[in-house]
Amino acid sequence: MSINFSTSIAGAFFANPIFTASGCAGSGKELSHFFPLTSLGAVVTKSIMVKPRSGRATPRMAETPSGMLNSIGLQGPGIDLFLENDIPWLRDQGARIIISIAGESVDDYAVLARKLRNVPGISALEVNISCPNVENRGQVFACNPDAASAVIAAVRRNIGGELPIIAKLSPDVTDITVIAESVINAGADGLALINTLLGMVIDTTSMSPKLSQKTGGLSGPAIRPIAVRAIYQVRAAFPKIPIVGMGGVTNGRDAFELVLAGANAVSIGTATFGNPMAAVNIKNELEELCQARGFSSFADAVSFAHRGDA
Amino acid sequence: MSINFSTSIAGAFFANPIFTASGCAGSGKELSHFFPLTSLGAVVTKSIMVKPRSGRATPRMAETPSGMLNSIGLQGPGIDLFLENDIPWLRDQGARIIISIAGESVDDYAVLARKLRNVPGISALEVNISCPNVENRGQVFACNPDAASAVIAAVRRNIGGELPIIAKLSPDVTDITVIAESVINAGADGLALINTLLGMVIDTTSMSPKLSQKTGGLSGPAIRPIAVRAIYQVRAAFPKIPIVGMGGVTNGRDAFELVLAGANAVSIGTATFGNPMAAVNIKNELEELCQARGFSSFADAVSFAHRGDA
Amino acid sequence: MINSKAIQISAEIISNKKVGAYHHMVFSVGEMAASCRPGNFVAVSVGGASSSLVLRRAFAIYRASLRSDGIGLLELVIAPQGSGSKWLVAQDPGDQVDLIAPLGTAFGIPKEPINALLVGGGYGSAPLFSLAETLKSRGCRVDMVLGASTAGKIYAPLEGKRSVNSLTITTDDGSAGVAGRVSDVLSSLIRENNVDVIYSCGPMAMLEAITIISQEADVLHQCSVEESMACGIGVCMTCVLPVEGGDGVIRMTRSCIEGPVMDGNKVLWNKSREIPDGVWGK
Amino acid sequence: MINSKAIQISAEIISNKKVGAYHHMVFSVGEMAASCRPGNFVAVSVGGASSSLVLRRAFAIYRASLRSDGIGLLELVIAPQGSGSKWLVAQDPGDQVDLIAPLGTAFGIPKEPINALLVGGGYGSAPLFSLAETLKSRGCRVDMVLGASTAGKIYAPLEGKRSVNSLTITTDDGSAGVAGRVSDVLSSLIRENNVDVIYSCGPMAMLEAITIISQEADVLHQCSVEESMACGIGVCMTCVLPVEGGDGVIRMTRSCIEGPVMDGNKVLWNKSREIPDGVWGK
Ligand SMILES: Cc1cc2nc3c(=O)[nH]c(=O)nc-3n(C[C@H](O)[C@H](O)[C@H](O)COP(=O)(O)OP(=O)(O)OC[C@H]3O[C@@H](n4cnc5c(N)ncnc54)[C@H](O)[C@@H]3O)c2cc1C
Ligand SMILES: Cc1cc2nc3c(=O)[nH]c(=O)nc-3n(C[C@H](O)[C@H](O)[C@H](O)COP(=O)(O)OP(=O)(O)OC[C@H]3O[C@@H](n4cnc5c(N)ncnc54)[C@H](O)[C@@H]3O)c2cc1C
Ligand SMILES: Cc1cc2nc3c(=O)[nH]c(=O)nc-3n(C[C@H](O)[C@H](O)[C@H](O)COP(=O)(O)O)c2cc1C
Ligand SMILES: Cc1cc2nc3c(=O)[nH]c(=O)nc-3n(C[C@H](O)[C@H](O)[C@H](O)COP(=O)(O)O)c2cc1C
Ligand code: FES
Ligand code: FES
Repeated sequence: MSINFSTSIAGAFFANPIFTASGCAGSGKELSHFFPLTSLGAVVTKSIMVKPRSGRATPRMAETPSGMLNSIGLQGPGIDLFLENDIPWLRDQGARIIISIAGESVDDYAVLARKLRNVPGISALEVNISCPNVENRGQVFACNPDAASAVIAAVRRNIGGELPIIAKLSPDVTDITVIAESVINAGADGLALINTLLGMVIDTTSMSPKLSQKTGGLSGPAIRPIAVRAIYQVRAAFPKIPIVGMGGVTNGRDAFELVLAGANAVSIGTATFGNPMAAVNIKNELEELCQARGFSSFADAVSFAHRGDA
Repeated sequence: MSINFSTSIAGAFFANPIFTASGCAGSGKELSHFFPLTSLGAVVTKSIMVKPRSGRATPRMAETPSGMLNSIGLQGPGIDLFLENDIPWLRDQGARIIISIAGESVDDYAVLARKLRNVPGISALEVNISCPNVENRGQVFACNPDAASAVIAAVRRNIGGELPIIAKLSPDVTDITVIAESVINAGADGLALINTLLGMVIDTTSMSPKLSQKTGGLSGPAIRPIAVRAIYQVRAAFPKIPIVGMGGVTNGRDAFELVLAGANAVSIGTATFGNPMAAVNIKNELEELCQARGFSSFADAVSFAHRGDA
Repeated sequence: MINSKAIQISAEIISNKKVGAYHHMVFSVGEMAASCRPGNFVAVSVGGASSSLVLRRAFAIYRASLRSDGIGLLELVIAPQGSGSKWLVAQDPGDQVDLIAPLGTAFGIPKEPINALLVGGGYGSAPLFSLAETLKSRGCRVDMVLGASTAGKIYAPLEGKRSVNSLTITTDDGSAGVAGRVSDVLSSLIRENNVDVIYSCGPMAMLEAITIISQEADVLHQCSVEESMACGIGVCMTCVLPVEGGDGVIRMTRSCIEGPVMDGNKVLWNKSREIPDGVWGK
Repeated sequence: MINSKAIQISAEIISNKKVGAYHHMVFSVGEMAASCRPGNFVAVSVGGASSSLVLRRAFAIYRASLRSDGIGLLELVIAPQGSGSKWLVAQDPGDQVDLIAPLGTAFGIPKEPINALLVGGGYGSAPLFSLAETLKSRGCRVDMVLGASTAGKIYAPLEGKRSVNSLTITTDDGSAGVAGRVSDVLSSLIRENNVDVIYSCGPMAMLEAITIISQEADVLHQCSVEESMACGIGVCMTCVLPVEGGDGVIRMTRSCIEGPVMDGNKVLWNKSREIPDGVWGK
């Protein structure tokens, strides 16, 4: 028995529901050494900013129990070089592309949206709003419903056309459904859940924070219960909104867990660092698992854990 | 070379800085089978409520990567039986006692404080405010600065005397320093950081949430980077406030990490489930580590990772 | 209170053999072996030094014996299920494992010779063979029923079979013994053998079914229950189930301390993921 | 781009021997052994099935050889430090380990016979012996300096010593060779042996010190750097350091892709936990 394993996010179609997670696969070049990028539903590129960016000083990472902290600081070439080099290459691979953008001000996001509005071959835009807002004492956009919706509204206004906008939310908030509501009202077509949690590791030899920036983002299996909870809560509050789930998925079982909670697609981040084949393996395992549980269509498995809810 | 390993929390003295974490050692009876309770700095008892409480239906727990979810639901005998049975027994052991209280309304906390005001042999009160407030659509007290401070103010008013009040905060908030500030202003003498994070596990066989209550609290090593970050942030904001740190501590190194971040004492929770001797082992390892790093007094190690901060 | 004999030790694995769907593992535990009673369990630390598994795993003691030369052996029968049990059965003789035992309550042993019926489901047969030996040594008649989904999941070693008067096997798929469930054969066995007490161990649904039959037949029923346990030593409150106490009050009761062996008639078999009405503190 | 020969395989451990402070481990890797060059590294998955360790560990290839019978062996020298390396050295022959190799850049091998000075700190000597053999086979003069805190941390196997013209050892505590650091003996060795190129591998502080000496002496300096790596394959951006590119622009450069072997003179040795001024995108 075969299964309809495709998924769609706000009208964008993907042959299967497994994506890379932004920042965990670069622009796909290195992973393409291990498998054809067309075997994944989409490549979500590393969040790109308006200008070239050096990122943070090292150490940028620390391993933690079943997870890791990172403070890469959005190192990247800036949107112009990115559109010149990375996107044509990705298109040549035949990969489905979701571009992730990040900014330090609402205006940055508007500029990025305008640069992207006529770029062909893009399936969706992921808007990483887990960035410090330089215009508001560095408070992360995603932690404030007004700042979050201002970003999404600016992107909406400037992107034009049909390109679905996926707002990527931070779990570091008191009530994630409040942020979800604000970005949906501002025009987000879908949500990406979850970005990393703010954490810290102190090196007990140097007796100082291990990362040069002190804090970093916690990812990996350790945070999976938080991701499942966030997806489940948001799905319960918004039965129809497309959700790209992520957070600690390392195998097909984990991906299935996020799908049952409400994810229409699942992005693979940290797991790729442990195993370059992770995303492809997960795709195969998830397909088998959906079949084994009797689903003839992937879409039927999405949010299945909510059946019978009031 | 020996070290002064004692600590004090708002005037209450403890022979060493390792405590049990509330809800992870009952009232100490079972652990006393493995070691004398006097070898720990204090026993923090399971949060007690006004009335007897059955807790939640099973399954109440799920193991997660480097952690676990629990939804015990504060099962307990209620304050009267607790004061009749558990406290005298603990006093007989010669243990230092910190009583944790929990309520469903501000009034519950006030009642508990009055019942405790003249109980002898208690070193401090830990106020667990990570409970749903039945008077406010079940929103957790600790997630709202006003609700949190209302609880602490009520306890302050009703407890009388010198008993230090330690407010136990939830990490499930946008900015934990805001909650810290509100409870300090309301009269908290110290803070306990952190309670569990809200998480969920979905059983991929039954395709339903694994816990009967759907969500549960995430604890264990997985959350240690969150605990370190929360303690570090609150310590940076409030250089003098006594902090009881907890979250994923399994060995002396982990405890030392929380101490460097700003903890004046460290509570051991989930680690005890894996090893009944955990707290005692951690105490010994932490003492050795403080000595190895050249500290002659435990107090000098507290917040050491902040040295040189502006 | 916690089993007064419980100690925590690092035990060497003496042998590890695959038997059907299970692994029979033997640990060297010294004098502690002498304090284990049929029905007690052990809590084993799993996963090794850099493991992501933070909780102990509970296993019924299959057999424990202190030899005259001072060597104490503790035997377990383990079904590889999730990551913890799979890790355990992958350990080799010579490796060390941290375990706490004996834990929990034991099966009550009658002073008089009685007729006992022992009922086990799957690896639930593990504690029943040492129980059978003890009962036999007290002059009891011991009949046994073992059930499983399929033949490979019946754990009934030869030496075990010798210690019972009769052994009935049931399998859901009919691949061995009677096709069906243990509960299908119980009533007739109770009648034929004049059973006074049923001792049981297995999945909760089986224990519930046996409770109903034992109540109808008016025989005693001691069962070893199996709730998810995080600590095994009474401090976490995860392993509870509603049990009627001596005072008639129904409490959410820790199965690691007041169990795993309990009076089946006192348990409110609640599979509805709810706290039943009438429970203290609901 | 990623080393074009890199493959991911499950490799069997052939041997594992403790040598001083280190473990010398041999893996069966088949034909891949033929594509490993001195300076390349492997990324090893550690901790096993239920591990809490999510990232690979990087180790320099000590030696790799494809035998005529088709058996390919890859050798590593491993210092047990944290949980990952300790897990690895605790594995036994016959166990399987998931590894990706060859990764990263290799030491540049000159076409002409030159005078080379190889400098290693601690386990940093690992890639230098196969490099020495290659250089010797090209007719180069090869001198070697190995330094460590103490004698037990000098890794210099007998067969390795044979492949160099001279071997100088330094230890901080003077327990073997010259008391002091490798940098203390470099200048005179450069002069005496008319050194054209320095090849180095070791702690970052040592590489920085060598860079200064090499610049003063005006000799080339190829060094293998060691930044914390989360993925080893170029996708995480954790392993960067500021390096001047061919276009004169200083970029935060991935040491797993454009390293670990780099031109020492192009690296901005920045130990101040800051992005140096002048870095692109600062
Ligand atoms: C008193 C008692 C006696 C038992 N005796 C035996 C025995 O003799 N032989 C045997 O093979 N098994 C026995 N079990 C079941 C055994 O504990 C579980 O199979 C084992 O814990 C599963 O762990 P895992 O890591 O393989 O599975 P996972 O699913 O990864 O375990 C995850 C968590 O859930 C808990 N858990 C999962 N399944 C069970 C279960 N069935 N019962 C209790 N906790 C569970 C685990 O302890 C762990 O904390 C017994 C259980 C109890 C409570
Ligand atoms: C290119 C390269 C070549 C290396 N060659 C060797 C070698 O031949 N022999 C050898 O013994 N070691 C070598 N190392 C160092 C080795 O990678 C670390 O000792 C090892 O990763 C430590 O892992 P752990 O789990 O024991 O320590 P932990 O401290 O538990 O590791 C935690 C995390 O930090 C990273 N990390 C810690 N220390 C280092 C380090 N020194 N360098 C890079 N990452 C680190 C780990 O990879 C892991 O992700 C090399 C490192 C690099 C980058
Ligand atoms: C090294 C690293 C870099 C990341 N960079 C980005 C990024 O540029 N943009 C973004 O939206 N998320 C970024 N993330 C977050 C991931 O996309 C993902 O949301 C998170 O890691 C949780 O998934 P995981 O547990 O599978 O890694 C990064 C994560 C890691 C570990
Ligand atoms: C089973 C369980 C029960 C708990 N019960 C309580 C409680 O009653 N009151 C409370 O304040 N915290 C309770 N906690 C939270 C712990 O005290 C502690 O804050 C948290 O588990 C983090 O520490 P740990 O990672 O060391 O377990 C409980 C935690 C667990 C795992
Ligand atoms: S398993 Fe922890 S109380 Fe029973
Ligand atoms: S280690 Fe990941 S990019 Fe170099």
